[in-house]
Amino acid sequence: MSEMLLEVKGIKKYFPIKSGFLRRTTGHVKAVDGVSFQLKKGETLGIVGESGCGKSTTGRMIMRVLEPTEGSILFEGQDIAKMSPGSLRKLRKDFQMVFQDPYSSLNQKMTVRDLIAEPFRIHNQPLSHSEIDGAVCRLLETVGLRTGDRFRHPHEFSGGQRQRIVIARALALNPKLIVADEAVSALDVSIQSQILNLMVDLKREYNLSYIFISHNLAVVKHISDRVGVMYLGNMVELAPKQGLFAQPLHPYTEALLSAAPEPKRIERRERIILQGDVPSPANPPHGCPFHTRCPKAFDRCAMERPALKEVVPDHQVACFLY
Amino acid sequence: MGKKLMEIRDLKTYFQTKNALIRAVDGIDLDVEEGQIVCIVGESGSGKSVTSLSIMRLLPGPKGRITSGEVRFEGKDLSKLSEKEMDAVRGDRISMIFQEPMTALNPVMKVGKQIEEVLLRHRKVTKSEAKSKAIETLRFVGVPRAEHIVNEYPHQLSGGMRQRVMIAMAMVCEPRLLIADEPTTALDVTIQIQVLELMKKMRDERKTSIILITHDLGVVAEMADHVVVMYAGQVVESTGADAIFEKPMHPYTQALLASIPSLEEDKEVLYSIPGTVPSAGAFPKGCRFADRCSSAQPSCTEEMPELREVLPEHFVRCALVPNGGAA
Amino acid sequence: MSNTASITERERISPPSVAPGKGRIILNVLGGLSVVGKASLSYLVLIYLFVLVAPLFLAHSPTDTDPLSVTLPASGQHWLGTDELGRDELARIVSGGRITLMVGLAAMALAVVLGGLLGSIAGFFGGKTEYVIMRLVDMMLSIPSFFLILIEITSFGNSPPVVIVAVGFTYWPQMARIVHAEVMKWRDSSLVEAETTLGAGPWRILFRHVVPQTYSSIIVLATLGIGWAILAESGLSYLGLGIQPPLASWGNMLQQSQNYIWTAPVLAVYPGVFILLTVLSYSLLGEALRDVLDPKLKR
Amino acid sequence: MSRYLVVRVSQGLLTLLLVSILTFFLINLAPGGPSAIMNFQSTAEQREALTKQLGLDKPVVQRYAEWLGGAVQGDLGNSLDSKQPVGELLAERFPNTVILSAATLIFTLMIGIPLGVLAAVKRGSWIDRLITFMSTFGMAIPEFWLGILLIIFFAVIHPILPISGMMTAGSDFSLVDLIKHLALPMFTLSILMLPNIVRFTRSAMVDVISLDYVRTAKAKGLGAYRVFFQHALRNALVPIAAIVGLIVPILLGGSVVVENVFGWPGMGRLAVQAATNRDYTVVMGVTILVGAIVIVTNILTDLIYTVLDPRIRYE
Repeated sequence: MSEMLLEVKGIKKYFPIKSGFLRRTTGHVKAVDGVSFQLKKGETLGIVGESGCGKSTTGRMIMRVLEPTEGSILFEGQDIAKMSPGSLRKLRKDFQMVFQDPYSSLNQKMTVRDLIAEPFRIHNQPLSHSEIDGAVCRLLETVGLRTGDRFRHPHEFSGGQRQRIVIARALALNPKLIVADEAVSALDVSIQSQILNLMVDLKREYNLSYIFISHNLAVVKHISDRVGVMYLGNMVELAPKQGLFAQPLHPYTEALLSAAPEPKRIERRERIILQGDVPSPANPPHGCPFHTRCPKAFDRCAMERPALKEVVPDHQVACFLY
Repeated sequence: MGKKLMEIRDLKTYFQTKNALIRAVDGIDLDVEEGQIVCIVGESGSGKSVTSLSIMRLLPGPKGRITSGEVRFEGKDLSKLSEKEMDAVRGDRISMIFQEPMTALNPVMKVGKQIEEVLLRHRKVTKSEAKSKAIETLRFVGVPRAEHIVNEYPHQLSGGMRQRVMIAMAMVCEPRLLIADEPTTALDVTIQIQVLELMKKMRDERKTSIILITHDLGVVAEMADHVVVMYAGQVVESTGADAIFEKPMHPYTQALLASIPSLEEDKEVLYSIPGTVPSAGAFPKGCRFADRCSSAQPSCTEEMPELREVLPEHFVRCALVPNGGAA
Repeated sequence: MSNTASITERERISPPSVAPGKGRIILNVLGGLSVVGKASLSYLVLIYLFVLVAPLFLAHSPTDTDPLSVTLPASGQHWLGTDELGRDELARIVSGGRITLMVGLAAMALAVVLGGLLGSIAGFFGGKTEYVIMRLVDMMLSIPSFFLILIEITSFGNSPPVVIVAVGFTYWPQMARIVHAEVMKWRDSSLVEAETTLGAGPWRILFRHVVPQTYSSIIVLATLGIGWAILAESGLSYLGLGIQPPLASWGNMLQQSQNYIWTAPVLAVYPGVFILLTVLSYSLLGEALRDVLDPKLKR
Repeated sequence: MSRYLVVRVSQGLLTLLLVSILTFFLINLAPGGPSAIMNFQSTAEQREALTKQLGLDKPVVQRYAEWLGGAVQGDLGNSLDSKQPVGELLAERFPNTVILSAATLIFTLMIGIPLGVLAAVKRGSWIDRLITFMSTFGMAIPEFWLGILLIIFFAVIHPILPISGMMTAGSDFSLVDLIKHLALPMFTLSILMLPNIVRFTRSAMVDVISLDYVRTAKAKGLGAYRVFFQHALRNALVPIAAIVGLIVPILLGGSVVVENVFGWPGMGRLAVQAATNRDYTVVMGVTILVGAIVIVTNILTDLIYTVLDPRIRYE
């Protein structure tokens, strides 16, 4: 068994709902409600779920862009959940993020060269002007952009090329972990595969670990080693991808897989169509968060919340059926 | 083979900007049979949305206009109708739903009223008849508590509900043709499948033909009878849905299918199409896909290939595909 | 090298360029201005040059009175005639212009610095800081600007520096409100998140990445604001509360001229025309700048 | 809803309190004093006696407390110059300002909103460019200068309209006389107001026209008339309603200058006189009144929102 890179234990994020003149807190949006998982070195963990399930919030907490309400995040044994901003800043070069919309995550007023040089400047690396320039050029080549374009501004590039710039920035400080939040969702399919392939190659080359967050099941399946399925702030199933996609255990995962349209004209196994909408995370149901839409729910599901437990080796699921 | 409901011939829609003439839709042909679901699939910039807006004559402002071609529907050429005549077609004979159900509904008008006004405009009905028809239609599209929902405003509904309301609004006059422009792109998969099933129900029970515009080949496989693949303002391949997935002939269609990850099979490496779509202001002279095409020949950049029927009912715009299709 | 990364991006991006300097950007912006914008800018450059340089060449002092030659019509001696005390009108226009134009610039500089700073801090940090600053802004905005200036002038008198501070102090809340709204849009943006994950501190993110995004709005608002400040100063001086005689300003020249409309109505025309042209130029320039800097807003 | 109103009103009162504190301390911490005291002819003893009599020797905080104590009971103190109660002075002048402002507001809204809508609908056409340029031009005209030009034209060249005051001195009240006096100041103030209204309306309307639901309405075949009135204009009403809230401060500020140009006996004239004489009780009174008007207008605007837009519900 290889070394553990990241250990997330019971993290929660409650956003206060404020109302009235005095901005009193009148409730909480339970965006993430107790999620735990581990990530080994060199592994890619995919997180899937529909909008509002808390997958992005989870990613942002791991990045400490959001502060967890509860729980701990051990990165190589150090708890970054409660670390002060100052000491955290030095550690940040080890974990980087790639965003959904590269356009808005890049400062449009800066040239690509300055954007990629920014990480070196922030971390006060004693590099000369030409050393920085050399590093920038190397990074551009690595992600498949022309070094001659480094004095251009982000708006002069296409969506896929911008995502390459973002990736180059993330690589600048030789990180160990990259969290990719819907990194290919805004891209056209032909560009999407370019970026996916690039990420697979870089992982090998730089010895990276990924947490790959997406709503697209096929994309997650393609890139991940293990996959976690989230619903309404909870991790409902977590397993190696072969197991999860061949034999989903949680009724939600089953429904999700059967609802995803495949680009194939084949007779499919029987389709499970869920009724109604996802409940609001401001007012989640008691018991199992999925019981209001679950075709297999029984009395106990409305009473208590099932915990994530290992029912098949390496295959964890949070459901009373098992 | 069914009766033809709509025939589009050589439709061109150009946008004149300050610096360039944008050839967003550049001569497309499209047939829709009665009760058929035709999917137009393509990436952003392929001209698929502009096609739908051209059919409905909803192009924005003075900048964009139909330059030539005809859109034959029920014996009329829609592109030649007066604005008034066109208004009689819209919402009654042909209706349309859009991608963003949140912004596509009027935020200050009750949901029921937005459905009723379509009826009041196109049918001789009283207000109360319109209201009961609105409730009935909402029930058909699977809106629970329809008699309450009619009195609510769009912001009080969820995304999936809003799209159902849009569909109810589009089908309340029982149109012959529904144009759906990326109707499920903003929705989650479990909601998407609900809406897709609903559109199938509409076709099966009301015999409505549907033009479904999407970028998602999964949705195409799910829905389509006939598929039209667009690239850079042109149709590059047009045929039955089974043929598209089983033996695609245009290199672009093939590349597109090879570049999507799949749930059913494991692909070690995804195919990736190099480069990006050429900009609509500056198309190359020859085949518009040539500089991204892995099998391109020098001749491809010289001359624009025609859309040819290489097999019965299978049209391909590629000079390298021989007649008979065995490429 | 791996197969995908070596795929060349064949999109037609023109050949390698060099980094554009700041001067180049300014030239690009000015070059992109509409004809009206360029004309306005030219007028403004000329009028500033005129009021700064003309005193070196003018034969008359703006303060020399001559009881024997009051309200003279225009002549070779006095190009625009003389006023009610026999002072040369042209010399008065020039010296009044200096005051009026400088007050406008200085007041706006004050408003930009104060409003920009407080607005961006409120917008970026949120919480209690934001609450306090924005309540202050609300309060300032609920007193119509002219009354606010009246209070300030009542309190601190009406020397030119006080007029500058009073006018500038009145405009900062508007500036702060706009900058606040602009910066707030970025507060939870992926831009800020991206820089945070790289390890940048909040002040670096605010001033290096977020505030530059608001420059176009600030430039446009400030350009329009200078026109407003000139109007405010001349209004005040017209009412006798701004710049005091014997110092001339375009506003107080109009005040005095109103008493002589029966005998020398033309005296009421010259300063007004200059105010109008200057303010109009600033407005048109502001609009032209907006079209160049922020094409989204052009409709 | 009513709870929201209570909150909103108390917020407004708090703002007003802050306004009064700011104003009071600005005036009283500044060097110098009211002209009634600073009169050059009076001796040092006279000044001292007057200072004592007016209570100006007490600490500022105490004086503010006393002023506030009076103010909450409706007593804003006496003018330092005329010795008249400030409340009385305001009651005398305020209605005159209301006549001028209300007339201008109604006149300009009636013209400005259609012009703004027209410009938005014909966006990019020569009509739009003309309207936009005219409003830029209108905003650049100094209103006092325009007033002087009007006076020159209507008094010096063609003496047909009165140029000062509200009524012809010595004559009885007549509506025609009032309207004649109102004509020039109202016109001048309108030139200040119109561009603002036209611009706000235009940009509100442009926002709405380009929205998706207007396209939906067209796709329903509703016809241009119904699309425009039922869907576009109906939605634009919300931001247009906000205009009133935005322009009332501009209107009140503009009336100060216009009232002084045309000798209109309103609050603006009172304010300038008081400022010239550093009659701070009057300045305080005017400021509080004006601040209150602005705050009330803002609350009213918010209430109109709730009627026009179902998405806005105040708890």
